[in-house]
Amino acid sequence: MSDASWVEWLVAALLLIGSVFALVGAIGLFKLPDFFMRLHGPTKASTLGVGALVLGSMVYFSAQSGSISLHELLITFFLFLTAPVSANMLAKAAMHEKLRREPRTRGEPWEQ
Amino acid sequence: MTLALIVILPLLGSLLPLLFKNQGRSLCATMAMVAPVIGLALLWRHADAVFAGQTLIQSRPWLSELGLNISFRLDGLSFLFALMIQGIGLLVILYARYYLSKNDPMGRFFCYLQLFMSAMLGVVLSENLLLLMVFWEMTSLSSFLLIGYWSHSTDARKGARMALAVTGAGGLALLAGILLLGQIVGSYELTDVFAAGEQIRQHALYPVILVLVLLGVFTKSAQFPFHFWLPHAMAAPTPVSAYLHSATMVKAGVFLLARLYPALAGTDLWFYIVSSAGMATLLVGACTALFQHDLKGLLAYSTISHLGLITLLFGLDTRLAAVAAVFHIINHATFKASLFMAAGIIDHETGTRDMRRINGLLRFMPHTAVLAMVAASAMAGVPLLNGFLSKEMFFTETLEQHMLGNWSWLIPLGATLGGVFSVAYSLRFVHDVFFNGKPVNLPKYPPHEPPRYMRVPVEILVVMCLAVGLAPGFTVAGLLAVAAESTVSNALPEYSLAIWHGFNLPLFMSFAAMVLGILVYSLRRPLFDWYARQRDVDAKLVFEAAVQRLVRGAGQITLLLENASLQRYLLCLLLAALVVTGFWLLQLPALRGPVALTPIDGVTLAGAVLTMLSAVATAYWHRLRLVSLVTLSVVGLGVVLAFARFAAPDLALTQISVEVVTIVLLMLALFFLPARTPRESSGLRRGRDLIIALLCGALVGALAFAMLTRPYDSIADFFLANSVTGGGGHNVVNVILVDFRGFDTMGEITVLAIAAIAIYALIDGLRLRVPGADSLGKPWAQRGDLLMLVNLSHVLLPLALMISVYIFLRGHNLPGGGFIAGLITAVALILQYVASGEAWTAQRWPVNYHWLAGAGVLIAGATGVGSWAFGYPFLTSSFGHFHIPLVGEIELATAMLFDLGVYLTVVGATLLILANLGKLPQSRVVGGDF
Amino acid sequence: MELLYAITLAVLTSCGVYLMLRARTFPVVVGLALLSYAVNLYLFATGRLGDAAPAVLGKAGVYADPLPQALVLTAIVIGFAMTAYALVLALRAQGELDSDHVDGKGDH
Amino acid sequence: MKRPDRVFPHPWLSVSLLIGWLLLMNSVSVGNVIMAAVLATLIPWLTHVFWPRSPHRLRFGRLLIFACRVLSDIVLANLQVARLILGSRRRLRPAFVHYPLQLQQDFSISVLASTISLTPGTVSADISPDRSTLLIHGLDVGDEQALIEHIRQRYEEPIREIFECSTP
Amino acid sequence: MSHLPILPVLVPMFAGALLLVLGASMDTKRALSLLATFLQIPLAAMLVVEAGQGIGVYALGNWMPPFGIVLVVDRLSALLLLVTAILAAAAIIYAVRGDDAAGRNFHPLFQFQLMGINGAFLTGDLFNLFVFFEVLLISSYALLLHGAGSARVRSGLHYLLLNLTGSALFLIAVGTLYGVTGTLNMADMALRVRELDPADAPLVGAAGMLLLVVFGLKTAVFPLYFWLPRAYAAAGAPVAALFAIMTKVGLYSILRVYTLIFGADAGELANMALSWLWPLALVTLLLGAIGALAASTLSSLTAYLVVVSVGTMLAGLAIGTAESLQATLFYLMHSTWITGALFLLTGILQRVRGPRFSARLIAGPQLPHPMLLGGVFFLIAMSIVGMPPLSGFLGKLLLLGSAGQGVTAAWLYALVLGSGLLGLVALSRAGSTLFWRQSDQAATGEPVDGARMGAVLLLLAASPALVVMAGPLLSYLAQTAEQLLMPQLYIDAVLSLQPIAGGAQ
Amino acid sequence: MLDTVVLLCLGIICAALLLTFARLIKGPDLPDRILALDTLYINAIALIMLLGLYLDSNLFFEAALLIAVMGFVSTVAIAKHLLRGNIIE
Ligand code: NA
Ligand code: NA
Repeated sequence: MSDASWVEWLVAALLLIGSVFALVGAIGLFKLPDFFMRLHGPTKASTLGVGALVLGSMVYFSAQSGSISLHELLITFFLFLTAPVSANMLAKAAMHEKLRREPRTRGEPWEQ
Repeated sequence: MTLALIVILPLLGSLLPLLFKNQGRSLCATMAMVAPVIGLALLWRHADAVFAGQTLIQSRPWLSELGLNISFRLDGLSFLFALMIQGIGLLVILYARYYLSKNDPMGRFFCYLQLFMSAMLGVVLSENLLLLMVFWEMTSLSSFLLIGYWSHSTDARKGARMALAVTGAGGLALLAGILLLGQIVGSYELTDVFAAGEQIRQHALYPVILVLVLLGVFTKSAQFPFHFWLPHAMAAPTPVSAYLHSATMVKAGVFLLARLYPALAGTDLWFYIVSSAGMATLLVGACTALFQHDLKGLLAYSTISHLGLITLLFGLDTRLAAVAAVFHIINHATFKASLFMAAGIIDHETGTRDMRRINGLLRFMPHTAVLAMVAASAMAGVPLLNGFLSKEMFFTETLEQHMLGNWSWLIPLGATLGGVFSVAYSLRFVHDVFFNGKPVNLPKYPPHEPPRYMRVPVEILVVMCLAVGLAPGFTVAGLLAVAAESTVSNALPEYSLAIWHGFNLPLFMSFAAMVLGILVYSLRRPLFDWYARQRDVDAKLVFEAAVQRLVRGAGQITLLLENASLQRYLLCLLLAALVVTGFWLLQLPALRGPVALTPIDGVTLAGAVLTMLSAVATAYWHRLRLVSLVTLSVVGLGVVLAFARFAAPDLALTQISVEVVTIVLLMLALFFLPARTPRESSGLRRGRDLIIALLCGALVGALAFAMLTRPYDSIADFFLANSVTGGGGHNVVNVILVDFRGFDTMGEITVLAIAAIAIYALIDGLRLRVPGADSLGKPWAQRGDLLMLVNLSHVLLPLALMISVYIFLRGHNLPGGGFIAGLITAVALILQYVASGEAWTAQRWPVNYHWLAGAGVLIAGATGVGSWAFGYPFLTSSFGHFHIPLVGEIELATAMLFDLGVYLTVVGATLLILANLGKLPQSRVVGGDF
Repeated sequence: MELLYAITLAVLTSCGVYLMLRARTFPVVVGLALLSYAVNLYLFATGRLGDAAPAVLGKAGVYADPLPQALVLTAIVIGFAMTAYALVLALRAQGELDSDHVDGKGDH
Repeated sequence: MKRPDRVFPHPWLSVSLLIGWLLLMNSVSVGNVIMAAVLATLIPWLTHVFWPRSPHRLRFGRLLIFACRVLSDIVLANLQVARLILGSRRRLRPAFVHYPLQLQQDFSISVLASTISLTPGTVSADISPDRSTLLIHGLDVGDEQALIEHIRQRYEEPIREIFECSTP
Repeated sequence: MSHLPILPVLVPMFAGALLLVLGASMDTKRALSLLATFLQIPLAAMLVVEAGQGIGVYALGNWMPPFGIVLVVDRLSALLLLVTAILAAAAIIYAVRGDDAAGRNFHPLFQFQLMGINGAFLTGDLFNLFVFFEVLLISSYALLLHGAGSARVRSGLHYLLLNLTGSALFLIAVGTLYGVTGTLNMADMALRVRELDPADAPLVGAAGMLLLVVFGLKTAVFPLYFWLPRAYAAAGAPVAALFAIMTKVGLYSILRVYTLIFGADAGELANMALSWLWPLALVTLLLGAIGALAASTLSSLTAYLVVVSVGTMLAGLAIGTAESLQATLFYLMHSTWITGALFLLTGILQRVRGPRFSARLIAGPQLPHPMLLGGVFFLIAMSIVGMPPLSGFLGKLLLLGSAGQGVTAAWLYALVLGSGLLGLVALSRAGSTLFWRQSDQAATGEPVDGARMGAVLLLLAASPALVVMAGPLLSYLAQTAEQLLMPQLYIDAVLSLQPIAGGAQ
Repeated sequence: MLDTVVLLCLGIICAALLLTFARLIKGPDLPDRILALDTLYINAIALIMLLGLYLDSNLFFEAALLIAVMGFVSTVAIAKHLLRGNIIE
């Protein structure tokens, strides 16, 4: 891939977007003050990040092999299916454990 | 092989009394006599030859490389002993017929007795020393049974054990000595050993051999200081004592002394050891005998004393002394056997053996009294009886010995002293029992003469004492001559068996012994008082205490080493590994080999750091179990990434799948186990463990580094080259798994299946407390309503199955395969269990996982066997490309069938484990902390 | 890279061994798991670390040594079976002896 | 295992599997289609027991439109969340919101909850046992009522139309 | 072609798997298990005969060594197969009388155990040896715990965790050996070790010694035997009896690896294990005897006698001459069968004496058939402590005879004979307590079961049989030892194997 | 260019990985750690996809897919353990 084609630009962009989103998710996880807030980072940012990465990889291998390679989509599909459920389970666990909440949080979770 | 027959006959004969034990006592006893009678007859057939001075050797090779041949020898010495063993054996059998009570199992008695007889005959008739050893040990064992015959009695059991331990120990020493002897000579045949006598005595190992052999001899013959077992063997029934301690068992020792005399005797060492042991035994036995109140005790110590005398004679190491020794062996056998029998009669009739209670029996049983008195006189060395003759010879020989230089007079002095006590205790036996007033408080009163035939053996023996004493020339001379001749393995010097040798020093010694003996006996009261004041050392107690101490010590050592602590055992294992491996590693010229290092990249570094930190965190937080579980998963993830990084996608797939199943398992286990580990080990212990752990780490690291920096030339190229052409697959790892090394995989799935059924077995009947709250005491959430999870899990199942099929089918050519596919299926099903519970899932998915796992192994195995049909070895694969219209080219390989077996086993085994573990608390709730 | 790999192995092994020397079943099983990671990585490394391609025959020039990979796969599976058994035995011990001490000692 | 009542107990599942397989194989050869058909028949047949109730009628067109909408929301939501995360954490207004559910079927509730988790600054934390309320945690909630209304309009209604149109 | 070499592995494997698949009644399972186990005897006997004619090599999958896995039937392997087969036959006869019902899955586990043991004896591949070790270990963990109970769980946990650690060490050792020599086939490895760069030799040496530690753990050598007494004492009678062969698997592996790979031709690494083994063997011997003396139950006494036998055999192995190896092998046959017999007899006594007295060495009730039980015990004890005319005596004689007259001999004599004496004291104490020190009350336990007794007698009969057959047997063993000391025979046989022509590959 | 981008992305993902790991170590509570673990799994998927691109090999797709599946299952299992203790009821 010596001369940068549009495919290459696309792949590069997708990869960068994906990686950055993954990083943002991690930053969120690292810096947000309470568990429930931290939960947002990975559930969305990281999931999308991987989605973009997968897309980039898909485009790359499709272009390289000359035939469309779609099976990477399964990973994204799978992550989109499971991330909410993981988040749900973890939130339930956190509520059960009565984890500390940021004081300014409005509303109350309920007893598990 | 008539000699072998003589030995074997009693062995076979030992069964007869058992067969006839219910057919009446007389018949039983008669049956016991069959073997010795035939044996005597067989022996008699060779008598002429023996008396002509011939040595009969019958030999058949057996384990010739070992030097162990079935060879027997009949010469004068063995003839004499065989005669005594069978002759006195017959008398003992007759005697025991009347001695044993109705309650005693007679069949067993005669069985043991004949076993013993066979062993004794074997000892005396063996030509091969190893064969002799065989019979030697058999005498120990069979005498153990005989002494312990009255097994309900503690004394009998302990006495038997003591005898076995002491003679057994001696036997082992003897075995060592004989083995060395045989190695020096190059043969175990006595003939060769005799011929090599000079060579043996010159050999550097001669002292070792002599000591080892003498240990065997002395323990068996109850020589000081090993004599202590013999008195306690008196717990045996009296016929046993009469047999073992007059003519046989203890005589085996002196027999061996006589047997090996040509090979071992003739050195100073021999003289010093043998004669001093003999002298000490003679004196200790004689002195102690006087003070025994137990009739049999007196006889026992007297036996010890006489054995000492015989040993001393052999020790004096002159040929005439040897003649005297052989002569005394004969005499002692006759008078001692009769005395034991008499003692047995007295015991039988009075119910006690305590001489302080038995008095004046002459009135009650005059016949027996006369017999006993004659025999006792023989024991004392009274003229006209056989004991006198050999004792005279003994005294003569002590005077001939000048090995001690200026101190040589000590030997005749000691001999005389022994004679004194011998007279004194014989006198006591006679006076104290048959005279000395009236009986005191006898358990059976009044005593009677015994049954007629019980006395017969005693009579025969006493007549022999008399006959030999009166007319030695007519009776015993020939036998003695050939026996002594074969003992010294040489022509004998002139000697005379006459009663009267004129007034000489030996006669004076006899006279002195007689007079002083009477004097000593008359002073018995103060002597007894003196003896009673002595610290009472009961050898049995001492021995038992010693054994107890030994056992306790053994227990302490054992507990010290095996403290049932896994940590200790693991430490041993790890230290062993560290030491032996470190030993070699330190010899590496350089840890780093010649291969250049590959550069590090940032991502790998990050991954490695992550993995290491997680590992450290896992160890650091191990007391918070769930946390350490989370960090452990990170390590697992690091490993997965490492596999991916270093070009092993199959491994990454496998590791990640196994990982999650393991985590599920760990979670299941954590439910029942405490969530936290208490802090138990001291700082010191932790420090020690840390050092060991670091050393182990260093070891593994060093090994890895050393290996990684060295070149190697692997068989792997073959697999890369042949994977497609030979295995029909592009994924070489998979082809190795299902084809090149399919046998490993076969074993591997078997392991998995076994683990599953083993876990199933382990869970069966398991009872566990179901905790109602978590580690912080917070109750678990109410019945979980995991709506999202439940719905998703149902959606995922078909998806996962499809992925399984995908992974399975492509495994041969791309990363994947049956194992990973199986794990995916299993995990998808586990998710159903997690989401919806065991009962719900089991109801909808009633699969017998046992069956599945078994079927998997069967399919894999059957695939392997299938190649037999084509004449190929197990697991030979076959594949082909088939063109199917419309579909195109497809590849089919038997390896895929094999992989199907793998798949099924994995699914079956994994679910068998998890589903059953999951089922656990529902069916076995015992109690919770609600 | 080789040194880094060796150090990683050393750390994993150390942690594993340290945990195995603990007195309770759970840390011991965790230690065993760590140790078997280390061992699997060790076995894996016998094929050397390089920039070879996965041993899936195709266009690549240099392939990784497939044999250690196959061995590790077997080792992983066997390790899994053993860990599972060890865990259940730990449970059995807890049930039978009412203690999770490796020597079955009581807690009190 | 019970036998399913029909050859295709879950036709949509079968179709999904068919497509999924072809996706996995990256090619649409005759062989692959046959294999896909086999799997699309076999797997639902094997797993139907785990799907006790399933939407019998499904509006595929609307589902497609809904999916596209959610996808675009996900992308936008992520930009928003990225801004929130990277910005000052003081400005965040976290809140637990109790969302009154109108959906009735477990499956559609799950779909809604998942959708909410994937979209702007909200995570479905829990569903009440009586299926009446959804507990949502928002990262930055200005007006709870507006959020509830937004979810109702944008997600719950379409989901109801896709999955629950047949039920009252 | 003949598939005989693989049958000792396949028969139990298929039997085990079938037992899982068949939902049959216990009787059917017993019949199948008995059949499969007894089939081992003729198979092993045929292999012994074949091995007498030459080393047989079976290439799995028709892949030639050193690339594929091979099974190698030399005299040693065949002999051990036979020893196992007979032991297993007795154990299974005993087990089907009820012990198998004490827990789940006894029969499949038993079969898989046999599969593992036989595989370990047959394989010519180091990694495959690991796999079979694992097969036999996992089965043994399960069999040890068959019927559970706190003693079994306690010792089973130790046994398991130690062996898991051992397996880790095994893998590191195999890995290192592969990483340096580039092969797994033992014959090929032997060749490559001979040609090793001296700079690499210590690395291979380290790996070799690590293997020794692993095998030492299985063999139960000091200081790695501590797990054994409690584990064997806790196991059920048929399991403990079968376990009598387990230490021999370790011993076999030591014999195999340190004669073939690190034998006399291994250059710098020649005979590297022997100097370590010698002192350890003697200590094992002594401590085993001490433990036997201290034992408070007949089961643990027997277990310590296993340790004694291990020490004895290792001592013979460490001497390393043809004569001492011959002695070792003879002793191996003897001790395996006779300790197996004692374990089974212990089981019978436990049943007869009832749970209150069990195998504890305390005065118990009157026993039924005292002559039979006592007599059998007496004979077994005689044989074990090396009293003539039974096999133990001959074994000891052979071993001592092979030691020469030097310092080696002095140590060996002292310890073998000394431990024999301790064993004698221990067994005479045990025997007199069990059979002589009885109260008046009758036994409360079960009656003596004929079939169980038959199993004991089967093994006991081996002892005199070994003596009677000693002539031909010793010549077989002498040739076995010779074969072991000439590894080139093995190497040539393995590496010259030709594929079955016209293969389907 | 693409190689550079991939390397850059690898660097970014590594940073994400380390941040996530920092949270895992910091906790403070178990759900935090589990969440971090779950995120680590997702980051690992990214890493492996990038690795595939870097090595120009599509052999890593399955590994990424499986990490997704398995990461989910283990997260769910641990979470359920926190909730109910017993993960298979
Ligand atoms: Na008196
Ligand atoms: Na459960």
